Amino acid sequence: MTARGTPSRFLKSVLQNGVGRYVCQLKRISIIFSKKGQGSLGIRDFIEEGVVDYAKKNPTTVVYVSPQPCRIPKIVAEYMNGTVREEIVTNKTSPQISELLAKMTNQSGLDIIRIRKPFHTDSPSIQGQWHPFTNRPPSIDPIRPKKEDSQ
Amino acid sequence: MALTRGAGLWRTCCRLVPRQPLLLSAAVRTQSTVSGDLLPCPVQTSLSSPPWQGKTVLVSEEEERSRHAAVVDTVNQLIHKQDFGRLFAVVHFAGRQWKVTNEDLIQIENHIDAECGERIRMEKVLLVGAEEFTLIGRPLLGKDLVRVDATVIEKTESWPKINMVFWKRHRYQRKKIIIQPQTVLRINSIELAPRLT
Amino acid sequence: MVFLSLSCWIRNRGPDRYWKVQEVLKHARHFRGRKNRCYSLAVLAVRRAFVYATKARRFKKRNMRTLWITRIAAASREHGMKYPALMHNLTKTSVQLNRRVICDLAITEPRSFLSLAKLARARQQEGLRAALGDGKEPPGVLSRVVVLQ
Amino acid sequence: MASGYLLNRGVLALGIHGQRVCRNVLLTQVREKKRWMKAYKLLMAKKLKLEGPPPPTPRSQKLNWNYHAEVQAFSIRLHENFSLELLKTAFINPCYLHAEQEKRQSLGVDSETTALNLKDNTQLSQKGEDFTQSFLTDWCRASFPSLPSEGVDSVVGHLTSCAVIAHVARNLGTDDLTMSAECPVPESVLHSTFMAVIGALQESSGAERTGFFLRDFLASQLIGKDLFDMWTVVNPMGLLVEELTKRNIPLPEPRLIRSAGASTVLPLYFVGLYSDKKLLAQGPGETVFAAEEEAARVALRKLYGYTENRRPLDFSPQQHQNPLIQSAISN
Repeated sequence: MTARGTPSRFLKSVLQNGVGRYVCQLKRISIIFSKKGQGSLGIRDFIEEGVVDYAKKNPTTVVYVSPQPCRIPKIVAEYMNGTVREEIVTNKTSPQISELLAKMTNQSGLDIIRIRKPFHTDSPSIQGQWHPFTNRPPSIDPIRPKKEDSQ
Repeated sequence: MALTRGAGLWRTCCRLVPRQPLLLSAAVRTQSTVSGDLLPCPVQTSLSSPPWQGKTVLVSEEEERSRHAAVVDTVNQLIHKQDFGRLFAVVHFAGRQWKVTNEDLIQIENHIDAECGERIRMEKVLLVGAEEFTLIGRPLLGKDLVRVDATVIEKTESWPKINMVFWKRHRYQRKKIIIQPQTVLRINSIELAPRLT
Repeated sequence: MVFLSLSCWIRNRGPDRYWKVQEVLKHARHFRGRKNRCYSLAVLAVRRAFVYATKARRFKKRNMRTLWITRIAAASREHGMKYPALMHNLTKTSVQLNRRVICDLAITEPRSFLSLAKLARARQQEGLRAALGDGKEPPGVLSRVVVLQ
Repeated sequence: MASGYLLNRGVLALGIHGQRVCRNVLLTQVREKKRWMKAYKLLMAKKLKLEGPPPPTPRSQKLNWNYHAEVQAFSIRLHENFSLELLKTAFINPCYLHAEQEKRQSLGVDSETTALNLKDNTQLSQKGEDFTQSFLTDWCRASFPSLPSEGVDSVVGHLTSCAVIAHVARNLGTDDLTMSAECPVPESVLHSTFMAVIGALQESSGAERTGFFLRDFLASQLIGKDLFDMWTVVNPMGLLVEELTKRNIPLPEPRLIRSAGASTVLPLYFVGLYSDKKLLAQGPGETVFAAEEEAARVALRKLYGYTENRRPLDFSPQQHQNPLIQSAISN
């Protein structure tokens, strides 16, 4: 997508995360799959072996497993700032799904769009922002080019 | 280079000749022959004084050293008393240089192997500055002098960038969607020497 | 596609083309004129836009670098130095700050930039000052320099 | 033969068409979308535009909801060990209890058999409120020693205002867990719930951990906030004169230091405040009076030590006890 055609945002964090302490942003994950469906084969394997130790590894997220008669198995992730993201996991193998879960846990719920600047500061200037008078000798009269002799 | 300048000068002088013969001859005489007679008003030409005359003030060696020592120990006192305000640092990380202060965010173009929530230390510090002083590393500042701490907040991926190549009239068109891994770091603290554990 | 008989294949009208068209048109909604509505025009325009975006990613790096260089030149001009002299002397003093950071310093931290400029100026004058020595003539050499009144 | 010819003609045509449009776009072999899908989607979009979004329903009424697990995860997520019963009582609001009682009366359920033995969180939130107030004032006074009392009160007032507390609570995930009558939980209810959570934390893990919790989540909202956004000072020059007389420094005299574009549409004046020939502060402004007022504000910020390049607040992790928190908790 072209940069102009897509929305964009600035780099920011939810509630100054990481300043005081780091809070994992993923609240809960619900895995929706079908017992008999052929597409949910991978997710069923993952549930047999992977889900329990995933839940043990990060106790901060609540994991719901809900078998439903659905044709497309998906993972619904809810984040602290309220965003809900769905990932379709049809025909994905168990390691792929655990990778996807790890990626979702490390994300922070802010939307994945173009970020304008790769840095963000709340106090950009410490010695005072430059203005036309910083490097000029103190004088009342308006700005004029420096005389030659003072060059 | 001097020759060409001299020649250029000579040509300008020639053009001057018809109008001010007296001026030219006066200039030539003073340059070539050193005669004792004093001229009424000395002509200030570009060659009359060496070009570096005004600019470089000749400072003796010891005086410069003493000035340098004065500056160094004032900065040392400042650091020892820790009475500087907010610090900013220039850090070389993940192939780029970042100007960072406390509590600000950086986004790196790849996944680093630290887990989310871990504190890492950035070692390549090029420059540290406060309101009164700046320490410039040549090229890096010592590890015992500065300590910059950061926490990994987020390891996401970039927005899907589309990379399309198209050749007219060749039926050649390639479309690739690139999603780069990204890490977001929060700079926690920048500390200077004495309090470093 | 599996067809047991020709009649099925004749009656088949193929997949719903709406989605393929929308996929392209959603990239073209902000274009001007019929390019944002008609599919055949939009396909060309969207392809063109993607090619421009790909090329622009490489140009952006160059444009930003020229922007930084012009800003550093303006800032160093204020301190009486030229950009090539400043950068050359900074590299000679092994200060490996890149142009982006120096430009940020010039804007947000004027005093740090002043110290960098002074460092470069000192490095530049070093050779000259060594040559001048303390301004007095070496022993045994008598030279007449006309000191104008 | 004819059909064969027709077949390969069709395939050939399809092939070319496919090739020209998108040579290698990965066609995920999804069985094609049904034809009614387009009409259905357009209809739903129009309905959404006409009637607006559906009314928000609380998360507890949606699918996949286990209250105990959620509360447990909440306490682990914030790296604190709450006592779960206390925390659960902290989330129950009086308005929820009333609504529940009315619902039971309307359903005709007699209250003896199903006694609603739930305690609401007014007492906890009161406790949390007092502790937050006292802790933040002490912490603010400890981190900004030269700030006067009205400044400290305005900063603390800003931090404990409904908007900031609601923002923090919403981003910490308490709005799903709170039990309240209306669905989009109103700010006041969020405020009291957050205070109740702090009260619960204070009871379960002591004042010191709560101090760290408040510092990390509330005090971090001060980053990038200017003093005079929170403390509206009408007459900065008068306040400055007061402060200087208190510190018996000679009174400031404004002087016009710089001016640019005086006769143009965007004039710019720099006014400097000098007290016995020493420049206190300088400030820009469109008119001379605006510049003077700005210079007074800059001088006040310098006096109170709340400038932008002040020493950053100390958010070091809890291992090594920093004196700030100790002093705040002890008194």
